[in-house]
Amino acid sequence: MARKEYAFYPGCSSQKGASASNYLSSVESMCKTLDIKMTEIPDWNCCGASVSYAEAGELPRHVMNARNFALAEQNLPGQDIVATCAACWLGARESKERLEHSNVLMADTQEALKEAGLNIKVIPEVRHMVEVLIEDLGYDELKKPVKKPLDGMKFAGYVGCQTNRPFGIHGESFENPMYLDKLVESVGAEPTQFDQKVTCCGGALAFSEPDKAQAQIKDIIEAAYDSGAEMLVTPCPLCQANTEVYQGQINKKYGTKFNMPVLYYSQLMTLAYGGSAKEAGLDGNVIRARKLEEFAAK
Amino acid sequence: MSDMNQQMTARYKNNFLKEIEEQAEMGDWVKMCMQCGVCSGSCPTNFHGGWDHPPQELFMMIRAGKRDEVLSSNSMWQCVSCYNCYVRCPRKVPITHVMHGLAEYAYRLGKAPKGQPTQHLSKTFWDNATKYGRVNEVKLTQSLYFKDGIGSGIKKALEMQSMALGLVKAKRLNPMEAVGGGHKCKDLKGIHAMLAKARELEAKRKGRQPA
Amino acid sequence: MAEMKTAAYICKGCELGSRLDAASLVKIATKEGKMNLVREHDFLCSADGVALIKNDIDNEGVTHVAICACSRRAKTEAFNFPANAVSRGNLREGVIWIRPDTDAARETTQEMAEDYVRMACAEVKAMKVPEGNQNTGGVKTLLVVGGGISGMTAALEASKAGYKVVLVEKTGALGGMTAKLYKRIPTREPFKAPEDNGIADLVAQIEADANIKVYLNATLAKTSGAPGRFKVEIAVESGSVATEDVGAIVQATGFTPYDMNKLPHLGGGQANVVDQAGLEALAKAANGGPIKRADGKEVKSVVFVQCAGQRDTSGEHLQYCSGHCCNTSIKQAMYFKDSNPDIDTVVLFTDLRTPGNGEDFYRSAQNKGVIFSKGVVSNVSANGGGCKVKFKDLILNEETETDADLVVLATGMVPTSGPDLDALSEATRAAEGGDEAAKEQVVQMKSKSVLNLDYRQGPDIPQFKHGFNDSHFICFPYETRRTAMYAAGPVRRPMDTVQAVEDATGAAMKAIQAMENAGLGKAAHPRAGDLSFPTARLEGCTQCKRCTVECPFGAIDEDEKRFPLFNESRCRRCGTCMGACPVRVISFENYSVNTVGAQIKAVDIPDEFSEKPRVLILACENDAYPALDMAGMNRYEYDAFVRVIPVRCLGSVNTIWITDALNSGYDGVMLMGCKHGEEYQCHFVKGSELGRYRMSKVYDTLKGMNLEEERLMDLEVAITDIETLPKKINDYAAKIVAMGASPFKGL
Amino acid sequence: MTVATNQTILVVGGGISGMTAALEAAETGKHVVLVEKNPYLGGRTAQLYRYFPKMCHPTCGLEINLRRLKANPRIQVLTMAEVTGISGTKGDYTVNLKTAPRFVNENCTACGECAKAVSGEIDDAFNYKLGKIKVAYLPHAMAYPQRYVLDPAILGTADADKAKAACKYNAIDLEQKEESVSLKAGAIVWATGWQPYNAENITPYRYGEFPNVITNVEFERLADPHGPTGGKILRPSDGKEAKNIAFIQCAGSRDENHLRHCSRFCCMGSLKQTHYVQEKYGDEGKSTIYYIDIRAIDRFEDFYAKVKANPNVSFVKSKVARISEDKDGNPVCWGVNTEGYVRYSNPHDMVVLAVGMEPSVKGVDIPAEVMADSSGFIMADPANAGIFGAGCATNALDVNRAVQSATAAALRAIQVVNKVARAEA
Repeated sequence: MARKEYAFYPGCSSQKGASASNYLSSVESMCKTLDIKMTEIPDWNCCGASVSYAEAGELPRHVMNARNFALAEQNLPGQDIVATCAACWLGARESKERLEHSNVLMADTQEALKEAGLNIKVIPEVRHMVEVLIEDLGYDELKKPVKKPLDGMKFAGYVGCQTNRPFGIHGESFENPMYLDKLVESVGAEPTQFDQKVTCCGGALAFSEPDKAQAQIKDIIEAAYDSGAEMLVTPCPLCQANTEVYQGQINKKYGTKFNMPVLYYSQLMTLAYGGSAKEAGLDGNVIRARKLEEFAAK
Repeated sequence: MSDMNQQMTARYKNNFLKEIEEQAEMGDWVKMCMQCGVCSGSCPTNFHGGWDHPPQELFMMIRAGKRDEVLSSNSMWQCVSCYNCYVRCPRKVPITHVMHGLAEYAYRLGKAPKGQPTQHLSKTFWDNATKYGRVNEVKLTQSLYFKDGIGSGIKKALEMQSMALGLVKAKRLNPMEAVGGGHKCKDLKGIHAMLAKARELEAKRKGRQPA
Repeated sequence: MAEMKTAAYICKGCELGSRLDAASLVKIATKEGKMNLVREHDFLCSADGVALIKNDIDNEGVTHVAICACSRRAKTEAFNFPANAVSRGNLREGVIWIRPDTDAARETTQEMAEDYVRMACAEVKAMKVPEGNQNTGGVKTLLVVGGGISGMTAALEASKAGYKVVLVEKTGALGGMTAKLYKRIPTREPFKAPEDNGIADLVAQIEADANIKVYLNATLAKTSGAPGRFKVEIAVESGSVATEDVGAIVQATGFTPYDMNKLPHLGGGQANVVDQAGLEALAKAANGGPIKRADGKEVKSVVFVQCAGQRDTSGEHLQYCSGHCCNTSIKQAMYFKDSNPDIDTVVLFTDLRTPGNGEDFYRSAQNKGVIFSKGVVSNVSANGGGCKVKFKDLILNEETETDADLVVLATGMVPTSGPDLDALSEATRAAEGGDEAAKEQVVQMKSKSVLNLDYRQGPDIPQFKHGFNDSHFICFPYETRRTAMYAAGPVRRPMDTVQAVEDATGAAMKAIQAMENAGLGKAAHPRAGDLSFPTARLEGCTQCKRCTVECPFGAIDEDEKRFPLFNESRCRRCGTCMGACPVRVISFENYSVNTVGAQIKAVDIPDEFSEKPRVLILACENDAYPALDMAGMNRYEYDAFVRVIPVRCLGSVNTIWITDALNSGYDGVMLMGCKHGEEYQCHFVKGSELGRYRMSKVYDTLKGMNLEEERLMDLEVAITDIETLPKKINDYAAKIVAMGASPFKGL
Repeated sequence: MTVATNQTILVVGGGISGMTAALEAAETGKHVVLVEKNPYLGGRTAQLYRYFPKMCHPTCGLEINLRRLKANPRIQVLTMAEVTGISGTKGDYTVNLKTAPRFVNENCTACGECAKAVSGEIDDAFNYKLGKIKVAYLPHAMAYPQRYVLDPAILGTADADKAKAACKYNAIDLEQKEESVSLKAGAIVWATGWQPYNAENITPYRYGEFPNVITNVEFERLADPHGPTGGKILRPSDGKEAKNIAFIQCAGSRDENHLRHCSRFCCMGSLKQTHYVQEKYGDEGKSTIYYIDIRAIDRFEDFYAKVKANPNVSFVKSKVARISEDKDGNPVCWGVNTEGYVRYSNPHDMVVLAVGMEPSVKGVDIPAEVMADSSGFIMADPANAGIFGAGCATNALDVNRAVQSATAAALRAIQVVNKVARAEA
């Protein structure tokens, strides 16, 4: 019996072979160490993400999330839903809020769910992995298993938008949340004074309007270098992908020489807990984090 | 599509505010804006190139009944869903959602600017996600590149090649997904039926003829 | 009062003992001060020291006490002997704290202290203990002029406190403007919807109140007398005149809406264009149902034009904002929305002004669908069956227009405050000069009078800005320039009904207080409780009228023999009359030409060879003197050649003090008074201005005496000039030294 | 010893509203007990440099009020005292007070020897902690009672003995303890005033993180010649002269994330403060006011018109979205001028947040008898019986209106005690 159990909602990007597969693997090993049991919601589906707004409309989006609620409630009764992806967390939480707010929406949703042979009694809490770590365990608990502190390594904690707004982590400010820096400290590394920690990476516009998005990504990476960081760390798959994979194109466009690895907090923790490069999913980083790979090899 | 536009024009005559309040998601918040401008100042894309009309201005235009200008505006498609405006609005107007709502409504009416890339992304993403219940990233990427036809598709693909290759090397992009592989939900039938119902109910609630 | 026995007390605490030669101070108090009793004490403000003084008073028959210790502003609880004449020699803040503790400075510092002892002794001997004015009436009935919400509130609140009230209303019914409102701006949470105007309830309360006597269709034909003994002649419709004795007056005569016919470009005067009052009438008629225009058409769209003829910079219309109109338009827009949500209601504004909880009211209106547009209206014209409103939309940055069945102009409030006294006196002068038009104008102006005061200085309360009877003082919002007369409601300052109720209650408070104090012969603000009052030796009076003209509070009339007639209970004890009197026949028991003159004479003037000039400083006791005190507390040094005498006000400074000082060998005189002019600081209104005007005359005298103009220096001082004042003193002293000794020394 | 009966009026709060209520009642012949939690009277107005619209000095009015007070035997003043509970009913209340030790008794002559003797320093609360003061201090030049105060921090330190030794008048009493007093009152005026809204809550403005982002109340102290900078407008970060200053209106007010209400005084306050910039730097001083609506109500419009005519003051109709900090420590205001959609990111030497007014009663456990609205302002409510709000405890008011409100409250209290008197006569 693990000390904590949750209904796991990995989301589309955090699957094998998907764009955040290394997030998934590092989260798995991190949770193993922390004795957190994550049971995947059977047959979960996409949250719809923010960008689907135009095609999806309102109700279909809520219905998609409602299906996950129903499945979780049915198969993992009493467990909070935990998402690792900011968009999944936000999308699901928004739907929960709206459905609980509007009887009309709720009624329609139930009616639609019927088509899939489902229905909702109580919508489970929808949490982000980071909330679980900070609120259910606490920084002290997170420090305990540290075997190999990441001494002297400098990280810019890039929180981004959707893990931070509109809900955010309880007690943190929207403009200057500290939790990521604290997580970095708890694994023995050093957070830098990074003034773009909540700047938007362009989100979905990275696909549709690359120029606008990349202009923002450039500001973020630049500020990270200015802050003396060696690497970027983030809690969000889209932030991770956007800030990592476009550095090459930005270099071409702006003549910069960006080559900054972008990691997930879960990767740092896995390593600090003594995990291997593979367990930490370092092989999943497009811009290889050599320093960490060496560190893991030690 | 456009017959829905006629339908709505007929129903709301010149009362565009009322139209938005009833038809656009969160549209009933538009009237609460007090024109402080904090949303416009909070928008990151606003400071990279700017918008035709920032949120608060769009709200004013709605009140002023500038229907065509609003609906055909490129502005709401600039939203990156960063929620800065949302959390700062002194009137607690859920601006991010209002923007999405306006975009969605303009799109339904067929008034949204043609070939708007984010609009295309929105459709492609949703279709992709709902087809199998989960996103197929390869197919998504492909359909995005080739939206403007083969030629530019290949060009884009080449631009993106290094990046794509990088992802493949990192096992974060699985080419197999392009050919039938890839993640999908088991109960696709249920999902599709459920969504069809949802669309039907929404159309009903908003008094729109189901497309 | 028993015969005078004087005593001086020299304190040695706070280093006075070590810095000064106390023994010689004692000698001076005895020999030169001629005090019957002189004592020194190590710690005079201690229980023991105070007991010593008390004992001398109780058992030694001491009547006059000179306390030579710290400033008169310090240790007031300890040195509190209300039954005795008390002077304070300021040896601490005024001497040792502003002088360096050096051997070089010791001599001059000691001389300074000795002079302050001489002055304290001289002053107290010239003082009498004020016994209070026997000549004031004790009427405690309040007169309230105006039966609107302000007037009725003032009357009821006074009655609740146990006072009788006479309420005079010029129309045939109580209620005023508020009674004409369909509903009023909400007064309490949730501030979301208009409220009942509350008038019926107030009227019922008045009618049921035995303390309140109401005159309807009545105006004031004449108001004579003074606080505590006013006589008012009330002209009633029948033509007969009733007389009432009252002790104080609250003027709550309200406002009239600014005439929208002066705003033709905004459609003023057109059909389908109303002002806010006009809209209230329509709403009252509709009584919750659909609001109809004059022509009977149901209003489906309405535009509210804010600041119509207000906040005007052209000089043609009202310059000010009337404060309530934004909330009022919001309320009126709700009339429409609440009766039918589909009615288009647009409010065009430049700055929406809904202070405090008004913000909730604003939000509520938006929630009800009222549309607010930031825009400047340029023109309203008739258009088919309605109006076309042209305006610049400031947000969308474009000239645009909108149609409406009805346009409501938010015009401002014009106070009903009677004629402007300055204009009136000007016209009167012209009329006396035979100008026929002016004569006509005088009659016309007088006809507008509200109070018809039988005061030498005019029939009404002097106005402040824009015709309002507001106070000039931020800390003292009720102060008018007529004692025991207080303005309340929109006649004092533009305001809505919520504020008017608060305002009227406060005005009633001040009026009640004025009646109570008048009865006791006590002064009103700012010298509240002062029992001293001016008396004149009429046998010496030359009937020059300066006192009657200059009194800032209209306290002095002329009797049938054209002598000044002091109405003590109107007097604020500033001493302006005393300063004005060329023959020096006016004085207060504890403040007179003599109490100050004696101090001036008491100062020891060294001969011209000593190179020790003497500079007299006459300092306003409210601002300059505290500033000097605080300079002392901060140990800022200033020149040892100055001798400071606090005065009630620069207005009380009689030129004789200056000329006497210069005649008797002072080398220079500094006057320290408050700012005058439009933003004046003088709490006696005109005191510092009049004082300065008088001093300008002294310069001629100086010429006559062959003295340099610089021998007299007039300094405008604020209470915050703690750091700069010592510098200015030193600069002046240096100048005097450079100028050389006064030729009048030793004459 | 405080003597009070059920004909006594208790006034809670010794700011300008409380002082006014107390004085108006006492000058009408009533017995008043005035309770203030600070060691001195005057409240927040004593901390202002100038008043709008006259640009006169609050200490001028304070001097008059103090003179009225000194001259009036009917007012008893209790400083460093707070109400802990009220029992009884209209016309017959028993009020419990807690008084904190001043460690200085009435022997004090304010000679200042104790302050000279000690070396320890504490934050200067009077200057909003912008400076330091000795542990033995006179709160400000016009502090009344004119008696020094020892901060509790001095206890057990060498300074305590130094101070005691320095005082020739046995005025220092280190044995003083917190005391509980209970007294009677017929009516109570609640005039506990306001507090500036905590600017740290307005996270986009980074107050508390960026040293050159300050509040309007702090700016008053910077401009005051007797403030921590001797009246020079200097940047907290580097002491550099701040000549280009931004004023951000509605910092916390008119905002459902913070204060729902409009605080009324802040527009005029900032317009006034542009005068300070002009006063210190002439044409070199530049002020920018970022606003939603300028609320220069009634005749204050004249003042607004004058400021608008000043070429060194510019107005931007915009609620600033966020503040960043550039390399030189200049706060940069980001936003959009909504009059025609003009984007800006303007660096300034210093930013002054026009923070709003929060009733002090908020958060404080006020007696159940006192009814407050959802913002914490005391309501005029019949249920308040013999307890009446006055000044900014009842609404967001400027000084002028606060005094008006306090004068009205005095009469309401007098109505109660007069009834008691008539009953007993």
